[in-house]
Order: sequence, then structure tokens, then C-alpha cells
Amino acid sequence: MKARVHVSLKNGVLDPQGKAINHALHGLGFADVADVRQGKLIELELTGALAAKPKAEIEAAVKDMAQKLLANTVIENFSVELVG
Amino acid sequence: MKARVHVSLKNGVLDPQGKAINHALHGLGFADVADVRQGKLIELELTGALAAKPKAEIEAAVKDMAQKLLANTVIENFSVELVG
Amino acid sequence: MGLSKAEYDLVLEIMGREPNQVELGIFSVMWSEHCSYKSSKKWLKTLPTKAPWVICGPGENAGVIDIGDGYAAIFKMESHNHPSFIEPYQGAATGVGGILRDVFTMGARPVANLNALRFGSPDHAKTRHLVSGVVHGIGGYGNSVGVPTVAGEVNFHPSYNGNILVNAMTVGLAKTDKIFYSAAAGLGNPVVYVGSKTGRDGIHGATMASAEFTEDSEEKRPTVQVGDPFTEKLLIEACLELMNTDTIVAIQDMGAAGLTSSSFEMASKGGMGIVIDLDKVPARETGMTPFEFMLSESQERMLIILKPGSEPQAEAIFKKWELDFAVIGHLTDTGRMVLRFNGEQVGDLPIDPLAAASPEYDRPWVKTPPQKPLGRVNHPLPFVEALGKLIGSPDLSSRRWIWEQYDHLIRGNTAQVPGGDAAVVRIEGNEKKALAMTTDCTPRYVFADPVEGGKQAVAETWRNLTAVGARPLAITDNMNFGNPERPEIMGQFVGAVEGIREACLALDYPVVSGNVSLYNETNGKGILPTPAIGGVGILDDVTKMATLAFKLPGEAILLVGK
Amino acid sequence: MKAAIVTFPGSNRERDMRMALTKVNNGKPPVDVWHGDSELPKDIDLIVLPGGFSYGDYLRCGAMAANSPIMQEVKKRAEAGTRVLAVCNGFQIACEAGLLPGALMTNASLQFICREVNLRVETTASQFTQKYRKGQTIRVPVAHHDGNYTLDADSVKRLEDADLVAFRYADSLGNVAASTNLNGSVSNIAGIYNAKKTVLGLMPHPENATDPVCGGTDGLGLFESIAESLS
Ligand SMILES: Nc1ncnc2c1ncn2[C@@H]1O[C@H](COP(=O)(O)OP(=O)(O)O)[C@@H](O)[C@H]1O
Repeated sequence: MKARVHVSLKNGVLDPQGKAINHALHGLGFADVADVRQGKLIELELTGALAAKPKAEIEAAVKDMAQKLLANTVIENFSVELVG
Repeated sequence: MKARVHVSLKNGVLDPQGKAINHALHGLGFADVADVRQGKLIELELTGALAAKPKAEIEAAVKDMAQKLLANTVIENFSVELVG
Repeated sequence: MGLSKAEYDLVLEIMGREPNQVELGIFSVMWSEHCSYKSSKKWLKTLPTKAPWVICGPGENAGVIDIGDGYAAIFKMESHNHPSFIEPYQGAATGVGGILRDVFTMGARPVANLNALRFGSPDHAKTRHLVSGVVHGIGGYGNSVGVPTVAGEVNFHPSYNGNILVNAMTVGLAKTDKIFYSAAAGLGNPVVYVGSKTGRDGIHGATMASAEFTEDSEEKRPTVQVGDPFTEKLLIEACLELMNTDTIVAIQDMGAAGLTSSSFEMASKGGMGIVIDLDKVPARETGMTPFEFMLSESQERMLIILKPGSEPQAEAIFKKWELDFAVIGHLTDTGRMVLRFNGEQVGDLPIDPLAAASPEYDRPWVKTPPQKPLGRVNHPLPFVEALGKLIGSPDLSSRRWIWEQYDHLIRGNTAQVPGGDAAVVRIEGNEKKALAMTTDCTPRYVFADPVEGGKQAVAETWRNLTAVGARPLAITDNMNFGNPERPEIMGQFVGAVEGIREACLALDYPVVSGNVSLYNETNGKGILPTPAIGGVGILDDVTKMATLAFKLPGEAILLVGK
Repeated sequence: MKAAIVTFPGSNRERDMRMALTKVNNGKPPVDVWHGDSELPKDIDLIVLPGGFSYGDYLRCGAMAANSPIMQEVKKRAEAGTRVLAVCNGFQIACEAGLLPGALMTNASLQFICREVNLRVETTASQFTQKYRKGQTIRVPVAHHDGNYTLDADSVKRLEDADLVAFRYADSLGNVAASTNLNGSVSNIAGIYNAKKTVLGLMPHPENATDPVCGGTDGLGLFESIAESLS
């Protein structure tokens, strides 16, 4: 069982990385890029008792991980997706 | 028009960040996490002439961006997805 | 909005009408404790600030001292306590960014960073996360901008569990004939905005820094500012390049309360008025309002008054460094701040009552009662065991794991790395000489006896500087205290200022800059009173520098002092 | 020797490098080249990519700088045999630009590390290191967050067989072990050459070890080697 956690900066929070990437893409001639935001995609491989649980419970556990560690909820949002 | 580029480390390349996250999750009591990989998700907002092109061409342009800048193909894979 | 009833009545009297929302927002940040020093001003005025080598004392962005041969050292310490508790990485990082701007805005090349950190008890649930975030943030910003972080101090105490202290200090070098000040001058001169674009970051940060913490402060989260050290590095280079041309009348960074405090302070110091067209302010987000433009605390921005006609030359420099540049207004002789947006006037305020003549309080205070003597202490442990325990304790253990995360060598002038009594940084361009610097304070002493504790903090910096062979010259301070509306806290503040004053007078060691952070409390419990002191001294011959390592077997060990 | 230092937005050790190069070049400073330039002066015989945080290390260290206009010219010159010294962020840029094989990932500790380390000089058959002794250890500082050199095992073997490993992280006696691996680099590698040994990339900062008062002088050998071979 795999889970993916997508962590992205909240709207309105400055994204220096995205800004710099945007700038560099323009320098490379990709003029039609209007905005860039960089986020993280964290892929978790789950096993054991947790992997055997119903989807809703797995999702809740992964959300808990995101809240506690994977995302900095002061400035970041996250979303969880279960795969396979 | 939005495009998402997912950049992840190639199989076999050690991921120090993923390893550290895995370790930290165990420390928090999430014992059933077997492996963690951390990748990037870069979201591009496209406009102008590019956004008006057929999907296949947009995709090709975004792949070009990934090849030239967004991913280091020595150690990373990438995939492109168009949204909306 | 953080104004008391009496203050609001004063607003009505000054305005002669009801203020609109933008105007009220401006009053509220300008009269916040953080910007106005309303509780502390009376006492800060008693500190000694003069000496023949002081070029500029408190009141400017940073203090300036003459270090001989045409060079000046420019330095200051500043707190970023509340933001660092809410988001330790970004809070500490933007703290470093802010103090760097205070120093390079005066024309100095920043050559060293220092810090003074206080955390809660090591076994408190939040401490580990906070320590790690703050250390990463200080390194993340300082390493990237290329300024070595050369010294600091770290203490742990339960009183900081809900209110950590992150004080950052920068030391810069300038030529004495190339120092820049912030007083606006020249009717009609252009007011120029440079650096990053303005977003909705940190709106009301300055008022937050002046409010007590409660459990629901975490709700204030979206106001967190994110630092961009890359842009700061470009801003340093661009500003220093501009300073080499003859185009600047006045310059100031946009710190707490952003565009508001920088424009009001510059106008007030120069006795000028300003008209600002807020539409011209570079915006990061769409639909921003005048209120948001005036109160945003977006980082990495500066305000400059240019000589007329020099705009193209200045703009070329900022374009080269890929930074925003915009003429957003001009100086007037009305003594008023006029704000325009979309062709309409959205604010019109007198300058002085908000800046130089802001309210000042003589808050009631009580003297801290003397502590009972500790009495005789029996040694509970054998000496060797006790020594081991002391050396291993959180307050005394090695800080190597912290300072190895800071680039303390960059610029190639660090003659004494962290781990000694004070850091020693050679003066570029005059390489026989070096600056020595240190930060010190022992909060539990100040708690037990504010006067003696204040003296001790100053004296400790003096000792650390002399221990490396330097002649101490001047200090900066960062007064971190609890809620000044409580007489016993105000008493700690008054006592500490008195102690600092006495020590500075006795040592001929003036205060040239500083910062006050009050309301460091959580749910009514104050921190240990913490007047952190940053000392700077000079070595005339860096090869004569002393280090603390024992050098050779057989050499005598002497103990001096009493 | 006619050296040029390239400054990228966010470079910050270019002046440390300038001090070191000036010292071994009879007081003659290197020329400064801007990232946006598309040409280098004609008679340059050493190009230096200095340390720093070009583009803030955003996205990947060195990735954006590797795409700047000047790098096209640097690649051309390097192909033609001009010497290139790429230090720290410069090493990252050189790898990203394909001047050197491999990639530099985040340190295994995930932390920035600033400290003096011992480097074993792996080969003196190079115009960057001929003034050292083979196997000599030198003390030079490091200051980086992403110095974890990564390369597949076959390519590492090829580097080793061709004598292209320049420096390894070692102890003070020159022993190379897991315990002396500073940042997780494959095979303790701290620096490498290109196939013709005209390009040297390394993470440590020899330029910060060229002064008896600040950092010692163990890095001087590298700059003296370069100056001697180019004079
Ligand atoms: N946060 C920090 N950042 C950088 N250096 C630090 C920090 N904390 C402590 N240090 C350094 O560690 C050494 C020991 O610190 P400290 O115990 O406070 O010194 P002392 O009490 O002798 O003044 C000093 O050289 C100091 O500069």
C-alpha cells in the first residue's frame, strides 16, 4: 500500500524557489510561464497492521503524519492520496 | 492552463531526506512505514501562445523545461501532467 | 487594533476627525510598543551613549563607532522572538535578514553575525523542534547571504517554554566618510522603493510583537513572513553599489511595520512630508488594498530618497541585480503623509505625532526585592563527578553542534572561530587590525537582582573581549522582558537599565544601539528578564590575539581577579 | 596566469577566491566576469566557478547557474582545454552543466557543515596538485549543505582507474574510512577531475586555507600549483 502526501505553500505565502525557477525558465526562453510554485511530494510505503486497515483509517493515519511531521501547517497545506 | 512536473529520485539513488523522514516517523510511533521517498512537485501556470497550443505540444514544451532545468536526469526522473 | 481608549482619544484629537481604516492601522502600528518604545523610552534615555569614538549613537538604524584609519564599525542587535516561536525556521531567518538590513542600510558591508538564544526547558515537548528550527533558520539565511556567524550564546530555562528569545546581531564595516543616514531631505526629491515585491505577509507583525501570547496565538499563523536570503544577498550588493555613486540622500530598510514605519521615520527625522502613490508599489499579489500595502511586512525591501535626476542611474543598478525598483512618491514640505491609490486620496496624516512625538509612558514600577542569601552550599557530589555533571549540563555543554551549522569562515577573515571567549574578525583593508565581538547575559542573575545582573551582563562582554586581547569600545543591547504594565516587570526593566548604565559609565563603554522586546509572556507568566548585551572591541595587532587553549605542558596556570 | 572568476547572483565566496589567487599571482588580481556575459576575455587561462548560493540554491544547487549565458562560453573554453577550478557551489554548477560527472546531493546529516577537515591528496599527476605529495593530508575547511557526491558504481570505478579522484575525506593520518566520510559522498570523494584533468571540482575551500592568521596555509599548494603550471 502506498500513500502520497502533497505538500504545498499556502496561498499568499512567498515562494522564493518558485519565483527563482520562473525567472530561470524565462531566461531559457520559456516566456509563457506566468507563475511557478514548488511543493513536495512525499511517497510512503506502508506495511503491517496499518496497510491492512480500511482505507479511511489509513488515510487518517497518513493525515496525522502530515500534520505532525510532513507539512509545516503554519505555512503549508497538504493533501493525501492512497495508491494501490 | 496548468502543468505539474513531478520530479523524483531514480531508483537506486539514496534519498537522505526520505530516510530521515522515515526515521522521524518511526520516532513518532508510526511503525508501519516501510519506506519514504521525497520528491518535488512543480506547478506551472502557462499563458499566452503556449497555453493556446494543442495538448501534445504543451506537453512537449513542459518536458523540455524539465529536461533543461527542472530535473537533473543524472539522478532524477520526471513526469508531466496537464491540468485544466 | 491594539490602541487603548486613551490612545484612541488622542488619535481623534490629532486628526480632528474619525480616522479611516488605513489611518487607524497606521496609528496602531506606529504607536505599538515595538515601534514607539512608549514604555521604555523614558529609561533608555538614561543610558550613556557618548564617547569620542562614537560617530552615531542610538536613534539611527544601527550604532556607528570609529575604529581608526578611516574605518567605522556599525552594529546592532534585534529580537525576533514571537515570529520564531510561531515558525522557528522562518522567524529566525527573517530575524537575521532584518538585522542585516539595519546595518547595510547605513553603508556597511556586513562582516559578522552573532546571536543570543533562549529556549525552554530541554525536556519540554516543544524545545527540540524550536532549537532545531531556529538554528537551521539562522544558518539558512546567514550562510546563503555569505556573512559568517561567529559567536552567540544559548540558555535553557522553563520560563521560556512558551516564549523563546531569538536575538540576532550584525556587525558591519564602512569608511567613516561613507555612512548613510535616514533623514529625508530635499523638497520634491523622489521616494524610491527597491527589493522584493510586497505581499500580504506579516500584516500586523509589529502589533503582534507587542502583545502577550495566549494559547490561541497559533491562530495568527498566516501572518508569518518567509525570508528570501537570495534576494537579500542581491539587495546587499545592489545597495552597496548604489552607495558608491553619489545619488543617495537617505536610505532605510522596511522592517517591522514595513512601508509605514520607514516612511514616517524618514520624513520625521528630516522634518519633511511625503506623498505616496500606493499603486506604484510593486505588488506580489493582486487586489491588495492601501491598508495591506502600508502594513505589509514583506521582507527584503528598502526605501530610498534619491537626488533628483539620478533615478535612471539607480534603476540600472537594481535592474542589473534583478530587483524591483519603483519611484513611489516624492517629498513635500507639509509635514504630512498623503497616501493616494487609484487616483484618490486614501490617507492624510501628520508625521510628527505618529513618529517623534508618539506617546510616552512613565509606567508604575516596583523595585525588585532583594533575594535571601543562598547560604552555605554543601557539595552533594564528589568534585570530579560534579564537574562532569556541570560540563554536561544543557547550559554549559559544548555549542559546537550549533556553530558548525553556521558558516563561520566565509570572507576569510575569521581569526578566532566560535568556541572561544569572543570571536575575532580581521578588518579587510587594514589587515593588521581586527574586531572582537561577543554576546552575553545571565538571566537568572538579572532575575535575582536586576541592577547587579544588568551590570554583570555588560561586564561579561567586557571580560570576553579583553580575554582575546581586544580593547572594548561599545555595546548594543536587546532588552527582553515581560509585560511592562505589571509594576514588578517594569521594575526589572528599570533595574536592568540602571545596572547597564552604571557598568557602561564605569567602563567608558557606551551603548550605541539597541532594541526592546516587551510582553514576552505566556498566559501571564513572564520570562526571566533578559537584557542581552553585544560587545564590540578592537585589536590593534591581530597576531597578538589570545585564545583559550592551553598551549604547552609545564606552563603555569594563573588565576587573576577576586 | 590570467584568471577569471565568474560571479553568479548569489555567489558569495568570489572574494575569498580573489584573495587567494592574487596572493599566488604576484599581487595581480583575477578579472571578474558576470553571469549574464556571453564572452570571456580572449587570453584567460584559468576560469574559476566560486562558492556561494547561486540562485539561493533553489530547485537544486547549481541548476540555474548552469543555464546562465556565461556557462555556454565556459563549456566551450573547457572543451578547448582552458583550466577550470570549480569550488563548492562551483562544483555543483560544473556537475549540473555536464563539465564533470555525477551530482551533489544533500549531506547525509541533512545539515550544513562548516569545519576544518583532512583531505588526502589522491594524485599529484595534475597541474592543480603537483606541489603536494601523493597521499599527503591537508587541512582545509568545508562549508556546505549539499556536498554528498553521487555517482553510479561503474563510473566511480572508471574515475578511479583513470586516476581522476582528486581528494578524499580522511583522518589526520590519511586514513579513508566510513567514519571520515563527512557528508555521505560515494567512496569519500571530495574532489574529482574531468578526463583530461583540466577541470577540477571540489567541495572544500582551499581558498580559505591560504593565510596563517585565518585558517592556515594548507590550501596554498593548490593555488601555487596552478600558478606555476600556468606561468
Ligand atoms: N548560538 C550560537 N551561535 C554561535 N556561536 C555560539 C552560539 N552559542 C554559543 N556559541 C559559541 O560557543 C562558545 C561558548 O559559548 P558560551 O558558553 O556562551 O561562552 P562564554 O560563557 O564563555 O561567553 C562561544 O565562543 C560562543 O560564541
